[in-house]
Amino acid sequence: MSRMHVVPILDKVRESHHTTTYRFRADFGGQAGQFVMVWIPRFDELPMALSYLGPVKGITVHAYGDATKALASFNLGDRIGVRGPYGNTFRLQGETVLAVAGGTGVASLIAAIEGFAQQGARVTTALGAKTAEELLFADRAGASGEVHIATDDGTRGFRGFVPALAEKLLEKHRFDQVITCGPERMLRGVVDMALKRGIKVQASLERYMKCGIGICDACAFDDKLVCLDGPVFDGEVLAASEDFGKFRRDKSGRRIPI
Amino acid sequence: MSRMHVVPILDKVRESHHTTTYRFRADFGGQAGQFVMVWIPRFDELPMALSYLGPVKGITVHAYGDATKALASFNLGDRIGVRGPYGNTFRLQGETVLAVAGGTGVASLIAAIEGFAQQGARVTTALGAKTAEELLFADRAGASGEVHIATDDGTRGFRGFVPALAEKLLEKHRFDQVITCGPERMLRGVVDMALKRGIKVQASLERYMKCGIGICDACAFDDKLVCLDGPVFDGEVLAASEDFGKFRRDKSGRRIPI
Amino acid sequence: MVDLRTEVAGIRLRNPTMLASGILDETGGSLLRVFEAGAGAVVTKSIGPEPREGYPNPTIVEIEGGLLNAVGLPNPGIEDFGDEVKKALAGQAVVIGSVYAKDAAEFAQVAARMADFGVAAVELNLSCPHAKGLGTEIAQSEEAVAEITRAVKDAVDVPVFPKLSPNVASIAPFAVAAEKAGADGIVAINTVKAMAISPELAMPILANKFGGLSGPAIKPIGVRAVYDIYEAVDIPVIGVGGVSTGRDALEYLMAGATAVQIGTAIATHGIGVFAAVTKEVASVLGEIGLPSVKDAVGAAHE
Amino acid sequence: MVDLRTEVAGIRLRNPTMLASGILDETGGSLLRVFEAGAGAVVTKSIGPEPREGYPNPTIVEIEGGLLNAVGLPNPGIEDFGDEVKKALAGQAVVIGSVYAKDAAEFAQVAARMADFGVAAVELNLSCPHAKGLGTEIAQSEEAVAEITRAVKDAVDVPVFPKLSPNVASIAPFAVAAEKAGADGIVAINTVKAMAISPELAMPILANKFGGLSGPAIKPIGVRAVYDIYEAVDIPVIGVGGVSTGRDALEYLMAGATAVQIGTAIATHGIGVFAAVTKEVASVLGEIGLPSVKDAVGAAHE
Ligand SMILES: Cc1cc2nc3c(=O)[nH]c(=O)nc-3n(C[C@H](O)[C@H](O)[C@H](O)COP(=O)(O)OP(=O)(O)OC[C@H]3O[C@@H](n4cnc5c(N)ncnc54)[C@H](O)[C@@H]3O)c2cc1C
Ligand SMILES: Cc1cc2nc3c(=O)[nH]c(=O)nc-3n(C[C@H](O)[C@H](O)[C@H](O)COP(=O)(O)OP(=O)(O)OC[C@H]3O[C@@H](n4cnc5c(N)ncnc54)[C@H](O)[C@@H]3O)c2cc1C
Ligand SMILES: Cc1cc2nc3c(=O)[nH]c(=O)nc-3n(C[C@H](O)[C@H](O)[C@H](O)COP(=O)(O)O)c2cc1C
Ligand SMILES: Cc1cc2nc3c(=O)[nH]c(=O)nc-3n(C[C@H](O)[C@H](O)[C@H](O)COP(=O)(O)O)c2cc1C
Ligand code: FES
Ligand code: FES
Repeated sequence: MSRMHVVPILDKVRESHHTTTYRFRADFGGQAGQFVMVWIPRFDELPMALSYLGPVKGITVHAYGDATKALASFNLGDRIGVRGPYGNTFRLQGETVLAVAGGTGVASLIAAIEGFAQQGARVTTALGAKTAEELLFADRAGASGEVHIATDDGTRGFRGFVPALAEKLLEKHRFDQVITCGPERMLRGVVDMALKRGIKVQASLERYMKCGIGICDACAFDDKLVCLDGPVFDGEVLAASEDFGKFRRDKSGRRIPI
Repeated sequence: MSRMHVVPILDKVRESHHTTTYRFRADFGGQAGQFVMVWIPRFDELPMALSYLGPVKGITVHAYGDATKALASFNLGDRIGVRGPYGNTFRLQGETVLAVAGGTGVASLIAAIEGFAQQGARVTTALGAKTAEELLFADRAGASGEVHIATDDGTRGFRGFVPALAEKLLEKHRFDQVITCGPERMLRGVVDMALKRGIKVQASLERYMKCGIGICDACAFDDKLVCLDGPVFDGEVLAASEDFGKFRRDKSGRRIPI
Repeated sequence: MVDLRTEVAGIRLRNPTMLASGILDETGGSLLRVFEAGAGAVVTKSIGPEPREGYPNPTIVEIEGGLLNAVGLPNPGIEDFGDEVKKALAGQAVVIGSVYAKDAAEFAQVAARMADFGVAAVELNLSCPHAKGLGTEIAQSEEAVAEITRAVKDAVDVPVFPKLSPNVASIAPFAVAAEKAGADGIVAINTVKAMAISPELAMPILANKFGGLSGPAIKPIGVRAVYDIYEAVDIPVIGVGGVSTGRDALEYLMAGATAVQIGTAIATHGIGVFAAVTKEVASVLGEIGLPSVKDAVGAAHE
Repeated sequence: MVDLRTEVAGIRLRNPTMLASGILDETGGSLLRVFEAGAGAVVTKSIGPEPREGYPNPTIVEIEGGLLNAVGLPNPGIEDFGDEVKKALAGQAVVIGSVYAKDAAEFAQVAARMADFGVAAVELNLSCPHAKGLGTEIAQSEEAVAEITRAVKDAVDVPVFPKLSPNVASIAPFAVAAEKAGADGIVAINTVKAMAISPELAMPILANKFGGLSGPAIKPIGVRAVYDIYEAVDIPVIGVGGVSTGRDALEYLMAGATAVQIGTAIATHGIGVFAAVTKEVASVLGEIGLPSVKDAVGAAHE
């Protein structure tokens, strides 16, 4: 069991107007692709990817709804709860890797990008955001390999969605592994284009979670659990899925179209 | 915490008309001087010295009251509960050791006798019983050193009590360590004669016990606990004791003269 | 070979383990997966008349010896749940449908719909703190337990298993009340009222403040409840609370349970726990010379 | 420097830890030893009118998450116990005398003798299953709790602390009944009804079959009880159940306890647990910027 660690925020870095990285010290492990459940006291407890591993861990959070907006007002020294690490990890197998990240999805990918680079793989990152100001971790990705940028509004790099950029890269270069995280429809596109070319692909999914430890069934996905069997799934599994990109579960457990 | 191990009796050896050794397998440790709490189902749970250490442990029990008599009717394969090991151990420090054992007291000493011998000390055992038939572990003690025997009725060896025999041995030979176990009045005598000669002495006490783990206070002895701080006490501690050889606690906790 | 089969109110089980209500049982996929992993039967999440989101997070706290939860009965509502049950039944799972409601009439309605889906039995979750009966929790009023049991018995043809709360002075009278009202079996126990506080934040961790304790911590409480109930009633008892090994299961069986349910242990042992428990039950029974699970039931009574 | 002192009904404690009744407290030597090891106060074994041998062994089972016990109130009887209390008091220990009896009149007698010995307060063990009041365990009848509290209050001049059982549907009303009857503080909780069975022997391990669960397993149950009681009464609450670390103690303090008692943790941590708990309480309070134990009391309430 992983008990709740209530820890002060040691560092807070504004990454864009709506996204912030929070750093904290926690004496549990954590590998590329894993997440923690983050308790924002008085608001909610939410799954967040570990965007920094090691003893001073980090999460990178889009202030989206009530709880994540409340978190944005937390100051250094204020305490949050974290428990984990949970979920499976990216398998770091491959020599030439394409990472395709949309929005805060890069928070789930960045540790894998760095992990691949550290073990000598050539990593190319296709990084997408709505607009230039919202691009995350371009520097960290750049320190691990080549970075190509896409923005919806064309304020930086390729104008358009990141899957389109990824497709261009796949056409031009040889890759033996694709990793991706972002909105589920985007993942669908990336998984399809990789499988079509016979390239291995791993995608990290985000689903509504309650327990994070494989008991509440809130994150059910086909007959799998995103918190336990995922969040990283192989492209083949996703391609065969009835739910991927089509259905999600709401808080009551109802299966509804995405 | 040491959970109750319910184990079949693997071996049963009649040592005398009233004393039997029971062997059983239990995957907990156990050192010279330590005891286990033995659950005799439907009867009682009692403290018993480990007369055999190692994976196939043993206890050597005098069929004295209801529970120990009931145990005598247990057959091979019948199950008893054991938990432990509890208590402190004999410190195996000394080159020339005199072990003074009265009655079933040798069950508490025999592992220490063997332990001393194994590490190269010269061990002399003064072994006492009411009568020759009741002598226990003379062979095992003999395999570890010299054995001198005392019987109250003179059916074997010295006629008289074992402390008197011990005194003779102390007069004749040099010892740097005495260990002893038996009735508390006997212990009193042995402790006194050793201390008088400036020889270190360790005595193992037997007091009424309930928990065996230092919480119920049943085995209170001065401000110590026989189950936790003992059962092995240094002679100096015993010599300074208000209770040693004088007072015991009954099952209700009343302090009564021995 | 030890005979592992057991039978609860006519429902035949290949082994005495069941999935407990509320754990990996809100979707057909998970129900089936747990059954295929070795559970003798699977009990669904407690389903109510309408969809319910449950409490906000944190809803679960991992603590020493188990879990504290206040999920607050999230469920898709009985209408949407038919598809999930059907999916599990299509895979040959033995499914017991757990239901909750606010009063006897509503219990009867929801249970009747659940029975329509083809479940082998219905389990009544009487520990719902939202559903007030007679001014207190339903589970704390013998009359409410009896009334609800009777209403559901009248509404369905499958066996009915009221599930009792341990948060009472004495549990056996509740089992007796349920038996008199026609219950076909008793499930015991639900979680124990509890709370966890974060010292650093000086506040309860659960958003709901209070929650229910489950896991190894409550095993001795559940075993005692089952022992007491077994002495008081003639219908079968299904034991639940802190089972994570075959020896735990045997404590319940010997206390009088005909089958055991497993919930929290899935968090620590994964869904392989059903096969592992069954295996250890067989091995201990073999060792002590009992030929079948049925021989173990109630063996700890004189 | 965090101020560790606390005060319960006028009794000043150097720190908020106390020895719980029934653990290493049947003899003056042990009481004193525990006090000297760092307890703020020591509560005696529950003493009755006559000597009692208690139940036969096994009386204690070591289980996952704590202990199960059915010692059956062995005690030397109130007359012989004076010497033990005197020995502890002579060593400057702060001693609270726990008593049990079969009815209100006998409680008053035993408590009066205990007070004569010079204890700082008397604690009433109402969870005695032998002492039947109004047809049930005393601890399960609000009237019995009130009646006994009142009788003892009339008989002694020191503060009176009834100790409540968790084996009830709702504990707060019992605290309210005790407060109305004049109690100066509430102690909660006693052990939780439980049982352990040996699968190999197919029988309960305790000679008494049933016992009480203590230790980490019951901590969340005790914290919740204290939280509820704190909201219901104005007298101080003393929390007990599963405390073995400073963070455990803080859960109780923040739930509303003015002090905590420690029993079972002695089996796992030794009597050094009192100093260790106190040290961790100070360090966590320092870390979160609370200047004193008193500031922590009840901090988890809004
Ligand atoms: C494995 C995993 C890793 C994630 N990593 C990150 C990350 O690194 N950075 C980041 O910004 N976001 C991440 N998320 C998503 C993040 O958890 C949600 O966006 C966040 O919970 C929204 O909370 P809110 O209060 O702002 O929004 P709300 O207003 O509460 O909800 C907005 C939407 O967020 C989603 N959501 C709400 N609660 C949860 C929940 N308990 N679990 C999952 N989704 C929820 C729902 O889709 C909801 O419609 C991750 C999610 C998962 C499952
Ligand atoms: C640390 C220790 C090690 C021991 N080792 C051995 C041993 O190796 N072999 C052996 O034969 N005996 C040993 N004993 C003594 C043994 O425990 C008692 O003699 C035995 O419990 C008597 O039980 P009974 O049912 O036969 O007698 P009962 O009729 O119950 O009592 C007879 C006497 O035995 C003593 N006794 C009873 N119950 C207990 C108890 N729970 N704890 C301690 N004493 C008790 C009392 O003095 C009592 O008056 C040891 C005792 C202790 C404390
Ligand atoms: C997360 C969680 C959710 C639960 N939900 C329900 C429920 O919906 N209905 C119900 O009757 N019991 C529910 N329970 C109680 C369990 O079915 C079971 O009675 C309890 O957890 C004890 O068993 P365990 O220790 O094996 O988990 C839930 C328990 C947990 C931990
Ligand atoms: C061996 C043992 C004996 C006990 N005896 C008593 C007792 O005599 N009187 C009493 O009020 N409580 C008694 N208790 C209960 C404790 O005082 C305490 O309420 C309970 O053990 C929970 O605290 P803990 O988890 O710190 O042990 C006893 C507990 C144990 C384990
Ligand atoms: S979040 Fe609970 S099972 Fe995945
Ligand atoms: S036997 Fe219980 S304290 Fe020693």
